Amino acid sequence: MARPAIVASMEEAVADVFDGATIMIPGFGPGSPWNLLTALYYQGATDLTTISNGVGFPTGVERPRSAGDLVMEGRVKKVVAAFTASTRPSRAGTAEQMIREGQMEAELSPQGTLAERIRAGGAGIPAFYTPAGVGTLIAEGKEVRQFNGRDYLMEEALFGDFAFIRAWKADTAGNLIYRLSARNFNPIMAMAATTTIVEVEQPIVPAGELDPDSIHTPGVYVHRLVQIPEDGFFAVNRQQLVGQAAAQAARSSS
Amino acid sequence: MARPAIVASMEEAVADVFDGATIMIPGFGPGSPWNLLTALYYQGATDLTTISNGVGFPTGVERPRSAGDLVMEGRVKKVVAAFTASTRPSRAGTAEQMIREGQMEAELSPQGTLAERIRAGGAGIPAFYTPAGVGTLIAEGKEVRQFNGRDYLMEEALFGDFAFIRAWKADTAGNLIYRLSARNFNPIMAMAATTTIVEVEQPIVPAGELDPDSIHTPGVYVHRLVQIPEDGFFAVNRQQLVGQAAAQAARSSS
Amino acid sequence: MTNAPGLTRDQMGAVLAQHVEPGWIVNLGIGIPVLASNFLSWDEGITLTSENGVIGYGGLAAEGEEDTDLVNAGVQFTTLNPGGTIVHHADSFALIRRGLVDVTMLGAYEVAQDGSFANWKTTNDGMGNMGGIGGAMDLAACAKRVFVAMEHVTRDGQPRLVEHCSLPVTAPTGVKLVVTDLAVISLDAEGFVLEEYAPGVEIADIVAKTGAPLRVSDSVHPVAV
Amino acid sequence: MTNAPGLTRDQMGAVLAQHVEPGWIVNLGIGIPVLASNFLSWDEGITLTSENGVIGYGGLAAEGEEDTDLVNAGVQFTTLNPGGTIVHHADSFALIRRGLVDVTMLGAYEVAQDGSFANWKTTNDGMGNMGGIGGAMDLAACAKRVFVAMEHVTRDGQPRLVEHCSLPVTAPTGVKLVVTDLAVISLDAEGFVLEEYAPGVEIADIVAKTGAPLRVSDSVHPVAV
Repeated sequence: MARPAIVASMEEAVADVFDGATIMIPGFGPGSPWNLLTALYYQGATDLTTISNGVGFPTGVERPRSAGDLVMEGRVKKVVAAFTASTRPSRAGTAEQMIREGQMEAELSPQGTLAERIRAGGAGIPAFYTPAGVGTLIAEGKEVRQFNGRDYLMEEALFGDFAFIRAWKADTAGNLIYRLSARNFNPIMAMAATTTIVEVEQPIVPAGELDPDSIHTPGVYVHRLVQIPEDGFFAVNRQQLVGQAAAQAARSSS
Repeated sequence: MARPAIVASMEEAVADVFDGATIMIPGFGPGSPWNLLTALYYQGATDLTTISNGVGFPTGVERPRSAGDLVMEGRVKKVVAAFTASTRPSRAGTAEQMIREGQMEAELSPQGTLAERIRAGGAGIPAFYTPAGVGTLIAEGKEVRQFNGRDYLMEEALFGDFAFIRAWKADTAGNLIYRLSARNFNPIMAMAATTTIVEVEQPIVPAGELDPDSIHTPGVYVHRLVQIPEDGFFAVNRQQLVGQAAAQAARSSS
Repeated sequence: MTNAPGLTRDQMGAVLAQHVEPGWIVNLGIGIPVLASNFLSWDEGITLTSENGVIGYGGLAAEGEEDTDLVNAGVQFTTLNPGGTIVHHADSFALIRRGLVDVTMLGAYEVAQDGSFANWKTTNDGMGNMGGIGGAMDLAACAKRVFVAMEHVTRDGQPRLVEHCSLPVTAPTGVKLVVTDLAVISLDAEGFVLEEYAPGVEIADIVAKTGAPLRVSDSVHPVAV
Repeated sequence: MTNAPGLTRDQMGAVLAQHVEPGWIVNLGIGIPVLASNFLSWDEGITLTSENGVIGYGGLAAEGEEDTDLVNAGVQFTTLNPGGTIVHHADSFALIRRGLVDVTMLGAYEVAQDGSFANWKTTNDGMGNMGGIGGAMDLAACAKRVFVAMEHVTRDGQPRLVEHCSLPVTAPTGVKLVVTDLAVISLDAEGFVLEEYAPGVEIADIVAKTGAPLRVSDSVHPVAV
């Protein structure tokens, strides 16, 4: 493929996500693929591995659903994230308990290492060295190596079967533009998956209408585009969603 | 520093380049810092190490000057490049002869490895693994390591004392935008040097006038901006310069 | 704030800001550090960056003027200064890892006299896969210096400034300054040095509440708040 | 072109293009490969990329309509298809290294029956620091397949299709198809297979000019030009 399919619905966009799949999920407040996650929730795939900044909190409502809802239902076998537990003992969540009791596997990565592992996966780099985590519990079992007298850890690339992406603008060639801090993990995750699926906020425009110098994700990485429907989750509901994400972040951090 | 200095002339911009300095020089036809290179030529620094795609050819004219002119004058002690010799035996150049006779040191890197080594230098990654060059002469002396059953070479980061950058647009905060394929090595080299010096084609605008979503190089990487003067090398002379670069590339490649 | 007299959280933020120099690139963690943003000016050449790729952010967005696509590292709605820009997450940490951040300000549970600190795990359960690291390890390992803001003692009255961290460390070195509700303490090769004390707080009381040797600077003076 | 009958360079470009499938991402090297661009259509879902970060370029720019900021890997003025875009050099090779390029087409001095080829050094001087690699090693190691375009024999009449490369290799494996002025030859686990021959060229002559065993495909046929 070198041109993305434009599919008619979120349901169709995630229909082939299989049990056992690894899914890249961007978002740091803004930039989360809420519509695709909601469709995935009702699609039913299980035994999933998620790669994301945090484990995610359940939304507690029917729509939208989040990665946290999948966790709560026991459909996630493993999480790779920079936050796998609360930094406040009084606020330990269900996910945390599941990890502690061995019901869910967890791999904890410093956030910069996580981002670079994803970027490496998208760039065909199997491993690299970083100073983050040297001399900490995170270094256990990892190769430590000196360069120019300083210690570094070797970290390996991450790659997904699917990446769920949230774009602001897209053209029919699959080129994507993100808006402000909704960019976050989106460009690197879009590069690091076998199948990259994109929910698009603005109307998808014909190829050639976006400035070629201003594209954040080239269309060659994109397999499916789906327009967020009018009753989907974007501008109108974003305030509420982001507010919720903020509350969650505050809850999970000191 | 967190805001760049806007300096009045190319001469002032390169005044502190010292003997023995390592300089990143972008360009792949378009995107070459012709004005800074010309100023450096007349500034006189010697014993330089250059990091660039090719070794460069002398321009053969008084202005502009190129990295190739520095090589011809024996002011470059080492080149790091993806092209260090012609791929046509009948067209071996002076630089090639200097390398062969040990008058100039050369480090040859596959182009993708070169680009990634520069990106690594700018990203605080001391080393990474790549499949390029496995099973070739380039692998000699390098660590070979298997990941998922495939062999990779370890490659180390590159970093410069200076990066000479050629931007299309800039604002007073140092944010840069490149135009079309003039982008090439510029964004990664701008990140990978102690001092990043930028020649700017369009009039430098006040901070806030460029779209924050469309910046290619954030201003935090930029130390000096200098406006290309009216009699400098840009639009008017570019056709001729690029034509020349094209001729050189054709000469050096089969 | 159970300690009185002592600094409020806002005052601690102001004190953190007093120790920032013009031209610095600054990363503010969630909690007290982010309060320093009210006292740091882009016009003085200070650039605030956050892990999610916002370079050059300003104060929090005013109520009703939030842009829902623009948040800081604490997922609070923020603003962009003129000349502010956005990069993706890997480029954001490229900037951090390269060492361009002059100071990272973080909260912590403990700081030890060797400059190590702990802020990502609340227990010593040995489970390296459970915790909330976020960007703290990258920042602590790569920024030019770490400033920590925390209460001087735990809720139980135990010192947070200690000889050795009891919790897993975030980095084995790097803390140069600790701002607490009671004091401003610098770290040198030998350990903690009392530089400033909160108005009305006795130096002897600070020493007593510090779990490691605390030298008193010759130029010790009250915090200017 | 000293061989007559045989294919012209333009015809070789056309033959290369015949072996590209719709939807492929294609990287064309300098020389004969880039001539294939005249026969490959963006409208058929084919995307041409070049090492300098141009994704989705089109034909060469018409005389007088050149954009001096837009060149291909051969530093020729090119054009951008609608939906074409630009990335920087590291992101350009990220795409290549990730394995997204379906075929890289390169010139070469020699191709061996094990799929290795040589195109970056003109002598066997052992100097690994001298040569013109460009992006060839990255492309050859990472693209899904390598197509080589070259004259069937050297100017001295020596075979370029050989048992073992005499020059330092660019990659120890990867070549799947060789288009010469005389023939189209595929490679399988056992070596070279003659698939097509230039009109007017005798199969026996091709075999004679090939420096390694050359099996003849059951479906061998003349090149369609």
